[in-house]
Amino acid sequence: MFADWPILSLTIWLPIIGGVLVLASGDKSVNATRWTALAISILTFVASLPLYSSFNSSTAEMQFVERAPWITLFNIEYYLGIDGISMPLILLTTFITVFVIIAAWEVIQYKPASYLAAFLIMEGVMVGVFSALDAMLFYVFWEAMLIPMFLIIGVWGGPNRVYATIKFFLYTFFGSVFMLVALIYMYFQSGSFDILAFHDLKLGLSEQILIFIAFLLAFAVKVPMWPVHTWLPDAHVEAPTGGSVILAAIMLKIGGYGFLRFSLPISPDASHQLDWLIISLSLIAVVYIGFVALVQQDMKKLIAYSSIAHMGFVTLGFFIVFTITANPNIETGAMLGVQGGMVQMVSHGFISAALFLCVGVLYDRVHSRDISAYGGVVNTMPVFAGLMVFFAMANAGLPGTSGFVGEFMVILASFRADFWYAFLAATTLIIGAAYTLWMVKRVVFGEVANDNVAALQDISSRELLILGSLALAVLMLGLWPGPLVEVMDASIANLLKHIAVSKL
Amino acid sequence: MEILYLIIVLAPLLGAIVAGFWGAKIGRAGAHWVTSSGVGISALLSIYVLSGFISGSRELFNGTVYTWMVSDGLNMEVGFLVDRLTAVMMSVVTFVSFCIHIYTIGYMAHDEENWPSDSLAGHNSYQRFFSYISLFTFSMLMLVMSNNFLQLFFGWEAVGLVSYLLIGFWSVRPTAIFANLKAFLVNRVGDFGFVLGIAAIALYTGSLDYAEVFSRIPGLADTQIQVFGNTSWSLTSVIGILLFIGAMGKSAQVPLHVWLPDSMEGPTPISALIHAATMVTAGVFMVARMSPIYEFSETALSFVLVIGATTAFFTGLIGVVQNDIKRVVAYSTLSQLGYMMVALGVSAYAAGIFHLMTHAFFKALLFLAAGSVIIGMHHDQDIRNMGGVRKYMPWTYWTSLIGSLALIGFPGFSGFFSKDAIIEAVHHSHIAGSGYAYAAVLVGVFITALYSFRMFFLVFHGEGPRDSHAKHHLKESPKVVTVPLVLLAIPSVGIGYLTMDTMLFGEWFDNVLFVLPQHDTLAELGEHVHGPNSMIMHGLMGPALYLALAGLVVAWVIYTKKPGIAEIIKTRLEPLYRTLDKKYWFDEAYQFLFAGGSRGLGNALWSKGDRFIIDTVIINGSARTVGRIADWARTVQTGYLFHYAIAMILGLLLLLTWFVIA
Amino acid sequence: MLALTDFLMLGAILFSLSVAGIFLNRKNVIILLMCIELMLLAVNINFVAFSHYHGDAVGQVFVFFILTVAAAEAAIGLAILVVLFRNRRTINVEDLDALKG
Amino acid sequence: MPFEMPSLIPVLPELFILTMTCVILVVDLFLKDEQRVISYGLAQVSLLLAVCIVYLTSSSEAEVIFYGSVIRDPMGDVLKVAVYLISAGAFLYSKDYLLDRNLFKGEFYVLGLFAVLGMTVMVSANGFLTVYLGLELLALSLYTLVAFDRDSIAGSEAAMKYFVLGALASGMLLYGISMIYGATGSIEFQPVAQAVAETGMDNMVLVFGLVFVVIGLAFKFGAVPLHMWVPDVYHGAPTAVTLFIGSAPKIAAFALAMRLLVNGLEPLHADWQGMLVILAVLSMALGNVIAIAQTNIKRMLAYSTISHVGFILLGILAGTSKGYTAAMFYSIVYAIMALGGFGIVMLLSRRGFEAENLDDYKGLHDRSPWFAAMMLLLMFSMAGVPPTVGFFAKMFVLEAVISVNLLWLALVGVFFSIIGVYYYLRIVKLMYFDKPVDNTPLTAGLDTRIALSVNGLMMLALGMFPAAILSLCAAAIGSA
Amino acid sequence: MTFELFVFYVFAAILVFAATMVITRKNPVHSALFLVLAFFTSAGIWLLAEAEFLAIVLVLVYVGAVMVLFLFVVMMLDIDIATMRAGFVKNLPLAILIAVAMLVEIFLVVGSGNFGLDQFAAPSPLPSDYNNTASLGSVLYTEYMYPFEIAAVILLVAIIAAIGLTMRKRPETKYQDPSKQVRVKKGDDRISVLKMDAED
Repeated sequence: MFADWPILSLTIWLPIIGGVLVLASGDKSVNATRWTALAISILTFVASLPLYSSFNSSTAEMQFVERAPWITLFNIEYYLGIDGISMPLILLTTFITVFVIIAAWEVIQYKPASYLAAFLIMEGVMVGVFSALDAMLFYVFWEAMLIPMFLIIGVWGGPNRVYATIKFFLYTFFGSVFMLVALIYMYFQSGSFDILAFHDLKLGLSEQILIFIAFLLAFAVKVPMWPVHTWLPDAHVEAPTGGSVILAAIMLKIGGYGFLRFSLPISPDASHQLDWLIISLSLIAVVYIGFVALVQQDMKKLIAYSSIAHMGFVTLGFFIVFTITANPNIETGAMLGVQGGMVQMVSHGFISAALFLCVGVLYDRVHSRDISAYGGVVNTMPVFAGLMVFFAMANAGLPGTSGFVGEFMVILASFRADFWYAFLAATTLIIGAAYTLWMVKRVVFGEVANDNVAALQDISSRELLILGSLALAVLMLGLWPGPLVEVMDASIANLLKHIAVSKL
Repeated sequence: MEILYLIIVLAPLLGAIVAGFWGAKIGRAGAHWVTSSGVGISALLSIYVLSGFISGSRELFNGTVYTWMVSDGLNMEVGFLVDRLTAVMMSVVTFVSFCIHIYTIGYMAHDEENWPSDSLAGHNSYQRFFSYISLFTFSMLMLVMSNNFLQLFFGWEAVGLVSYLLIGFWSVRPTAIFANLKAFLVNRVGDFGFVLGIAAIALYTGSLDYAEVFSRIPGLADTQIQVFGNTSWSLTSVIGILLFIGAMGKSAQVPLHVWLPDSMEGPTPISALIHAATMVTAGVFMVARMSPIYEFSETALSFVLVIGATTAFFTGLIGVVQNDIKRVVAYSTLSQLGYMMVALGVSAYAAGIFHLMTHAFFKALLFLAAGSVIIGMHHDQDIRNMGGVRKYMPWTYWTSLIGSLALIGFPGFSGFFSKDAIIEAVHHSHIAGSGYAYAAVLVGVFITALYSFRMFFLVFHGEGPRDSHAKHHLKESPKVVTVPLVLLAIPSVGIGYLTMDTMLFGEWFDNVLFVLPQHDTLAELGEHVHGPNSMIMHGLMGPALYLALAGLVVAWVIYTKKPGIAEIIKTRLEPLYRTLDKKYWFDEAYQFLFAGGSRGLGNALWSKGDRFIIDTVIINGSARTVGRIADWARTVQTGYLFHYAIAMILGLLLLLTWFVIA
Repeated sequence: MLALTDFLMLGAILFSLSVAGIFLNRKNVIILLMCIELMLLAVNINFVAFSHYHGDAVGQVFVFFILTVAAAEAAIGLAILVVLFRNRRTINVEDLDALKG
Repeated sequence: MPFEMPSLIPVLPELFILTMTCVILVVDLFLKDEQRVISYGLAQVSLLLAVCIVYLTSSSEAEVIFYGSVIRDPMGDVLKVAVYLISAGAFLYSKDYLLDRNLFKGEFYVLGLFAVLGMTVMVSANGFLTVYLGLELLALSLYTLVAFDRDSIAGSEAAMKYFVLGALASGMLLYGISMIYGATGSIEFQPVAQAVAETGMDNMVLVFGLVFVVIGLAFKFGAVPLHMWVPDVYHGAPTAVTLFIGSAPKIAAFALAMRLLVNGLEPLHADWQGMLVILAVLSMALGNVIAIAQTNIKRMLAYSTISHVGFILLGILAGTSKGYTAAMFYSIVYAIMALGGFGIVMLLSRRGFEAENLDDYKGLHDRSPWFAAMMLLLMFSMAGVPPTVGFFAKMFVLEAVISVNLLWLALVGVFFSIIGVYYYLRIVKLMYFDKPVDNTPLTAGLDTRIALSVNGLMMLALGMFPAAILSLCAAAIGSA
Repeated sequence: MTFELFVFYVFAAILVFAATMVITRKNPVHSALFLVLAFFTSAGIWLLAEAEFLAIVLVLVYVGAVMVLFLFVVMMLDIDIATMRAGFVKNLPLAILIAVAMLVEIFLVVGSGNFGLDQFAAPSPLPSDYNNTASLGSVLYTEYMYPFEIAAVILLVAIIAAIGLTMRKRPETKYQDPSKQVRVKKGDDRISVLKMDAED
């Protein structure tokens, strides 16, 4: 019944307009502001639910399409629509934002209205990124995301926030401008900015390679892939908890989404030609970054590096497709990788969000993110410790949690591509567990390390609500990923069918 | 779908959830009641199922509970496969688990003393402990009842998780949290291989379901895959070895055995439950379950055999010099796991499973007895401080004696049948490495007897405890502790005698364990043996029994008769003693190589790679370069009018030259 | 016969001289202004010559306007010069470097 | 020679402004100092009425009058309206500033309106002579305005530099015009274009003249290497004048380029495209890079202007109607952005204090969140970050450049705009992330506040609906 | 060589000489005077090109007004000439280099190849009743009415600018106000006695 409603527009503009209202209401009545923001975020989440409930998972066609002319001279349209690839990510966005708002409840004392507004606006913009089918609209949303994030890190961040946020902005901006050039180039090839039209565009190999590289610059920075990842640890460390959550849970996913929406279908032959590059970078992300994460002294940095390693699985899953399909002995398997990457994105959205929130809980109490400042937290915060161990386990890819599903699928798929891909990818089982659990050991377990830890209060019911909900989500997805996989089936199958056909 | 199986699995889970989340509400009694009754129900039903198989009224069950997901045509499901092997495992697991639940009520009664008084984690630790062991039971059941590789891996990892939680149960103890991290990571190394094995199976058979996979394996027996450049390996060997790496982790085979002795940091009940009776045998179970795969690769079997033999011999040797009562038992466990692997390696799967079962009872018994002693000694675990405990703890003493005799394979005791079957099977095997394995297991028998009775004599005989205070308080443990000891002592004595004929040589495992005729050593053995008494007679003719007795006598001489000899041997064989005392320096080497090495590598990559090359040189460097260029370029704007004019004129000249003249 | 090129070359010489003058005079703004007058003169010679050889009056009209504007320009330039001198007590070009970078 | 008095209707806006300027000049003589606001009001009214007049007298057909001196076409109309409105904005913002510094005099508005007149003359010029005169009218007014604060050392130095370089540039331009006249025998655009088309493109004399013309043009734009006056003049002039110079004349410069290069020398497109490529690349590179090293915001914005000019030139050099539309859109948008940017600079200044140093912007977010937000929008717009209009300006230009297969140029453009982002971000950083050093409350009139708010929000509104201006430009260029 | 040509070369030589002097003299007064010479000679050359009106205007307007203005300003601003020459020699080579380069490039274009007599034949002399002034005047007020008006505005701007910039009532100027002097009273207005503490 909702299929014809402008639900996407609602999901985009409700939080944006709400955010502006919150911003305008100012900090005079802080409580009212908080409740308003919460109400808006919940409403948005509710508004986005029909995207799932009314979603027709048997077709790869775009659904909930809205289309209107925007800039006619350049044939730019306000063109929205979702398929099985973007829909889960939109729900993830609206879901996580609710918790980010709650998490900021008492923690943010400096200009809370602006803070909450920034997140609401960002929510709308991120949904816009996932639902835009016009390349220019996509780009506008894509870049618009940077501004609130820039401010969130810069205004509410830690001591070194300026360096971090400028680095974040310039890095991502650097990546994306080349994508802009590529988009415009394709506009001249196809006559419009319709992304779906780009998919069917015939392009020569060298053109494709250039376009692929331009996209790669944009998406690799966002994902982030080694060696353009160094903005992420800095940004995470300095960002306030909510910023880290959104950054890790959703913004990184936009890079992965971009690969699926742009790189693969638009330049399949170039993707095929250069898949070795992405695969190597992904494996470097898994192994190299894993080792780097091991030695981090700062919890947020550790989780940030772990995010990079986990996103390595996503890109690995996407780009082993070609090796698999090129192997005549193997009939299937390509889909497993892409789906695994998608599941990994969604799952990482929950887990990294939860872990950052956990660090936030500690930080709010002790004001330190150093692992060495903690020890024996379990003695004073047993409930929290339980949740943190759970999320750590999920991060280490324990079966039964969502963290396992994507990794497992990608490892299975990469074995089809090459034994050594799977071999290197599977090392995350060891390294991932090592860095996560080592941190848990030093922070959660042991004797009470100092007076700060001794004075800790266990989590409040508000914090329990947030972490508990996320834990539930992680568990649900881990125990029964079927429904999530199902909605993507048709779209990914269609994508794979599309890229199997050379454009040359 | 048989609701019965669901109940068996879910009853412990329910108990775990209730005790875990509402532990504070239901209190201690509530917690142990709910969990014990959950596991009790499972145990009863499991035995019911087993009896159904024994009576022949129950059929093999293979069904799906729910579809986890379907991707790319690959069905991933949660489902049960219940056959005779499963039924045995279920019964053993739930029975031992039930005993341990009961035992725990006594053992953990004063757990709050183990925690700092202000630690909130200590408040409900009793309930939490019950929750964990119930959860463990659930996980183990999922593992053994699985009908597919995915769920196998689920259970595989879930028991690892619970093991992690339980080893580190006393989370304020630095040694405990070191041990649980180590256990988890070493297990992960195994899982690394295991996952790759599963991936290989999924790739080549297109399925994760046991039945389907096994039906396709014979067709793939000659498949070669290329792993390293041009060297091609047999697919089944690769799969077998990869899966076995998983088993090496879980079942603590050399060189992944290092976690098991350390895991004794956990409370004794879980040492008994997890690290002796059930979880560590998952590897054995898995290899037996995968017999249709292993049978097609002699390479993999040899691998299993050699690893198993090495474990059996070398870890047993370490047990001789250990002084911590639980560690002695732990090394004994390692060694016995090696025996089971040896059995598997020679395709005597039934013998392996049989030893698994008998070992579960007597090793749980030994652990619980050790725990009982520890309670009596007020948590002093050093056997050098004990002695003469026999007088104070008669129940413990007698049950321990039964356990020890079963362990060394004294004729008639359950351990005798299983161990003798293994030794004989190796003797009859022709597979590569069987000679080495035969020597290892034979000498191993001597060593087993030596360390078992060394401990036994040191603890129970001789003078009383050195500490008079301890002596004063030493008394028999309460009923909840001794009753499980007795419960476990019964099968330790009798189960072998009762079941050996069916399980080893009978039809029990037909259609469950797959053995190629040319590998069937047990059948060969079976031709000479008819019934348990015949087996005992047969045993009297073999060297094993005498080696065991020799070990017993030597232990008696050294540790009871002439206590000075031990010191003399120790000084005479200083290098050997040091090697054993340091456990062949495995821990030190791993610490240096892997822990230190990966931290060193991580630091190097981070500070040199990320921070220096990428950040400082490339990112900040380019920013600085632009900044420098900017600072330099702004000096071009000198402020002097004539320079500005020159710039204009030069610009003009440039364009003129470029466009007019050129 | 007098050719158009002769006029133009003369204009070119004047133009180049004025350019050279701007280079040379780093001391006195007034001479800079005079150099600019020279440049305008060069332009005017061009226009007049072209006008003559094209046989129409357009060039001459243009020159007329240039002369007018140049006069206005000179007036304003000198006014600015006076203001500058009042503020700085110098019209040395090398001293005008408060704004740079 | 028969002489017909041409209809004055098409030049009515110019006539009106001229008349009103003279009225203000006279009225101002009789005003006391505290009544100066009347001159100001009259100036604003004239500008707004001029907008109405343009609107009322506009037609969609191009019309050449005054014997070919003037052309009245839709492009001219749009540009004129833009010039009027932006000048009105500039007058509005500068009122308080001038009042604080005893510069609130009638001459300011008279000269300002003469400059506006000069711009509109250029906008609707149809021959080299008209262009030249319009240019000079504008330039002479601006020279004077720069020196308007007579006691300012920096102001007079800037004026001197501006004057000398400006005169030099117009000398060069004239030299070029003389060559084109020599080669074509005409100084009106249509005959020149026709003659150029006939003589062919490889006529050395024409290209020679073209180089000089382009140089003159580049000076007006402030393109590298003829940019040297820009930072010094922006810096030295009173901020009110900087604001004026920095905004509307960019539109006039665009008009100048369109008239000279497109109307007059279109057949030489291949040649001037090459020249503009060099100028554009140099401008984008140098402007963006040097801006990073600046500590004075006026100077920084000056270098930023230079880089924006590079982008405008990109649009023009594409040589397609979409390119011209993009460049026109860009110059109008840029003028609005510059207006807002300098408006904020003036907002922060007060009697005896010029908010020129970047450090003066520290903690603006704490002092006035609203205007910090406006400045934020302006800065992001200048940086070209969506969803602000600055992005679309850049994007349209890039599209135009890519459409003529100059992909590398587009890449150069985006590359330098990445560098450019840094210094705009630095302002935002100062405003938002640093603590204020100076907590003086802002003292701006309501009119300025509203205007600045509108100005800032326009960045966003136009970003969401760029078609509003774009379609006007497209219609004006005739590319729709 | 025709007489015309001879006259042209003579004038041209003087013109170039004068222009060189303008840019090389250290005394701005000399420069200004040489500029006057340059204007005179170019007026002569314009006569050769039959632009009589402009020749006259050049002399009248330029020499008579603009140059006088220049001289006036030079005199008014009391400039120290002695310091004005430093660095001249240092800059000379570069100046010559650039000027020559410029000259060469222009010559390449305006040489006889493009503007020789072959391309542009010398126009036949105008009839004797041709009135240069009248013909200029007739187009100036008709065809060029619009530019003419703008030129007028430019002159107006120049006036406003010159006045606005330079005319000032300087508050610091000391001047006597006779009426004030007359109205002065005895006592406090003439002399005031201050009491001061002795300084130690």
